Amino acid sequence: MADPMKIRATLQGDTADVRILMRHPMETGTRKTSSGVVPLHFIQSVIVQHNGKTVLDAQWSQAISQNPFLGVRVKGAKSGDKISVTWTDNKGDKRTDEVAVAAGS
Amino acid sequence: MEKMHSVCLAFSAAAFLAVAPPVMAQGNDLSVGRKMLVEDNPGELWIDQGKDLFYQKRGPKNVSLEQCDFGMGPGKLEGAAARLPRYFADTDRVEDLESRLLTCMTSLQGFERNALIKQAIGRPRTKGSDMEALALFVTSKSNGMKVNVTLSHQKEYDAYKAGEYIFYRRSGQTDFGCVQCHGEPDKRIRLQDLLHMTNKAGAQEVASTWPAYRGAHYIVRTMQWRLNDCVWQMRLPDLKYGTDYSIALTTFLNHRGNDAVMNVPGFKR
Amino acid sequence: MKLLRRNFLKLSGGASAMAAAAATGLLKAGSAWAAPWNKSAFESKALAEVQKNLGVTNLIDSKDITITAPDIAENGAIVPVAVTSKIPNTQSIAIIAENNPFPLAANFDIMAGGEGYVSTRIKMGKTSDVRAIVKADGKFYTATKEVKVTVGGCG
Amino acid sequence: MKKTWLKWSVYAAVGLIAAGCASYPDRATTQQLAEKMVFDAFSASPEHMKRLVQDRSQQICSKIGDEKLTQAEAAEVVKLARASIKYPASGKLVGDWKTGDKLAHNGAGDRIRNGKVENRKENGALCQNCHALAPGEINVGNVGPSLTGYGKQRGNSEAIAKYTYEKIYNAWVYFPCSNMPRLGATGHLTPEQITHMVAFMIDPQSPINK
Repeated sequence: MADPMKIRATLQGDTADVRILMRHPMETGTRKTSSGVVPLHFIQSVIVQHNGKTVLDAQWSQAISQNPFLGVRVKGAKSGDKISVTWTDNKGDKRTDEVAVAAGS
Repeated sequence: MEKMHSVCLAFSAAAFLAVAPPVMAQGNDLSVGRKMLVEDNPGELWIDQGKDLFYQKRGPKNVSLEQCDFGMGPGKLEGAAARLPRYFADTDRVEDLESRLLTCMTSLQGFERNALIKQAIGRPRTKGSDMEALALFVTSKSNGMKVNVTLSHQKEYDAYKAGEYIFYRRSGQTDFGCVQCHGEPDKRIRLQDLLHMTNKAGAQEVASTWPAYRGAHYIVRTMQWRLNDCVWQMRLPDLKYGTDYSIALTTFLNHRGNDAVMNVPGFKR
Repeated sequence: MKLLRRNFLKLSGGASAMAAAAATGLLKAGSAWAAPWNKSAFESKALAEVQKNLGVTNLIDSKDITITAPDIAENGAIVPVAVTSKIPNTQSIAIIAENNPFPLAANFDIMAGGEGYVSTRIKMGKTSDVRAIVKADGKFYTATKEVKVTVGGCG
Repeated sequence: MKKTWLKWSVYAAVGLIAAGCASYPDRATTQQLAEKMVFDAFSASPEHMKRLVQDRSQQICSKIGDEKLTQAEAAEVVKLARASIKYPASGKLVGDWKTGDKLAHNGAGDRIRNGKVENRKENGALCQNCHALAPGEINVGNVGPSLTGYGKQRGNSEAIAKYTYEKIYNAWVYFPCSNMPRLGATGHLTPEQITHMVAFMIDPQSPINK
C-alpha cells in the first residue's frame, strides 16, 4: 500500500504553486544488499490535474531521487480549485491524492 | 494548522527565488541547492507517520501515547519539545525527547526498553524507526515556537555543566572532543559545513532543526543519531541510546540555543 | 551502508526489467490517460540517442530557459533541478544529466493551463552538464548548466 | 522545644536547596559527574573502553570555554610530545608521495560500529577532511590550514622533512593542544605511513605542489 503524498497548492496571483512530496524507493535495480540486488522499482508516470483536467503528464526514469519531489505551476487557478496528483510505478502500484488550492499570502 | 500557515509563507518567498533572473542561479556554490532541498523536505512525510504511531493503541498494554507527559502535562504536546531536555520528577532524571519517549513507551505502553533501543535507529532507505517518526511528530508540535530550555532544578544545572565538560573533553586516537570541529565559524569537513556551536547562532541551529531528514539515508534522523555518528567518526566506541552523556550534551547545546524558532524537520545533506 | 552509497548511482536496468516497466507505462492513471512511457528514450545511453528518441530535430540554444541547480551538489543522490521556460507555448521539458549511464531523467508534457516550469530532484553519478530540452510550437530549444558532484561524507 | 526548632530549621534548609538554591555545580563536582557519564555511556569491550581514557596531554588540552593553557602546561605537553616521537626503522623520513596521496584522501580506519572495528588494511591519514590539498580540489575541508603548495613554499630539505614528519607524528611538539590529531603518537598512523605523508607534502612531483 503506497503512502499518501504531501501536496501543497498555494495561489499566487492567478497561478497555483503546487509542491508535491511522494514516498517511493526509486530503486535503480543495481543496489546490492546482503540479500541480493534490489529490483528496479520506480515511478514512471505522474499526472497533475486541475479540476479534472490534465495540466502535466510527466514521465520519469529511475534517476529521480528517492522520496521524490515535484514542483509545478498551474495557470488560471482559484482558491478552492481541486488539484489532484496520480503516480504510477513500474510494478503497477499507484496512488492518487487531492488538495484544494489555498489562498495565497 | 499554524505550521501549515507558516510553511506557506515560506513557500511564496521560495517561489519568487526559483523564477529569479539567471544571475541568482549562478555563482551559487552550494547554497542554492541547500535552500531548494530545505524548502521541500521529504522529511515532512514522516510527520504523519509519527502522528499515526502516537495515537495508535500499541504495546503490551494496548494504549496510545496520549497520556505521555513531555513536561507540560499529560498529552500536552504544543511547545513541549522546545523545552527539552528538562527534569522529570517521576524518573528523577533530566530527560531529552528520545529518553522521554522511551520512558513513556515502557511505562505507559509496556514495551521492553532494550527492544525499543535495538530498533531506535532505523536502517537507511527504509521507513525509519518508530522512534524517529514519533520524535519528529512530537517536535513538529513546537514548530514556530521558541526554544526555551530552562535551568532550575539542580539536576538541570548539573546536566548543563556536564554537557559543557563533555563538549570540550578530548580522548581517543583522534584527540577529538566536540569543540575540535564545532568551535570555530565557517569550518567544513570536506564540503560539509560544521556548525559553530560555541556561538549562539550555531547552537540555535542545533536546537531548532532536529529531527532532520538526512538526504544520504533517505530517512528522518534524530539528535541521538547525530551524536552516535559524531562519536563514531571520533573513533569512540558505540554510544548507548538515551544515556546521561547524550542528554547532558543536548542540555548544554539546547540551552545555549534558546530563543531559536523551532523548524523541523531540518534537512541535512 | 558503504555498499549502498557506492552502488545506487550506477543507474542501469536489466533489459527484461525495463521491458516490464515499459509494458506498464500504458496504465491508466487516475481518470486520465498517461502518455506511453518512452522506453527507447529512457534506455538511451548517450545524448544524441536521447535526442533522436525524443524526436528532437534541430536544437536551438535559448536564453529563455533557466536551469536552477547548485554549482556543487553535496549529495549526488539528491540534486535539485528546476527548469523555467519563458518560451511561448512550451509543450514539454526534458531534464537530462549528460554523464549518467541513462542520461534522460524525466520528460514533462505540459498541457494548456500548465506553466513552463518544473522542479524536481535527480540522481547524478558524477559531475555533468544538466541539459534541459524544451519543445515549443514543434521546435526544440535547449540550455545547460554544469553541476559538480562530489562524494559526500567523511569517508 | 529546642528539638522542634532544630527540626524546623533543617526542613527550611532542605526546602531552600530544593526550591531556590539550585545553581551551577563546582568544577570538581562537574568533573566527577561528567566522567561517570562518559564511562556509563558506551558499550564496548575493555579494550575499546580504553579509547575513552584520557592521557595526560589530553587532560591538559581539554580546556573548557575560554580557559587558557598556562605556560607550565604548554611546556609539559610539548615535553610529552617530544618524548613520544619515534622514527621509522629505516631512518628514511621521505617515502612515496603516490602512496601518501592515497592516504591523504582516505578518511577511514579504526571506527567502531556494533562492537566491531571496521575491517581495513590500514588507517587513512584523514588529511582531506580538514585541509585543502591539490590546487583546485573542491571536496576538501578547512578546519586546518591549507596545505596547497606546502613543499613549494618550504622546499624539500632534510630539515623540512624532519619538521614535517614530527608535525604529523605529534603536532603538539610545535603547537601544544592544537586541533590536529597526534596521528603517530596515538597510533593512528604508523611511522612508515607518515614517511609517505611527508613525501606527499614536500615532493615537487606531488599534486599539492603543482
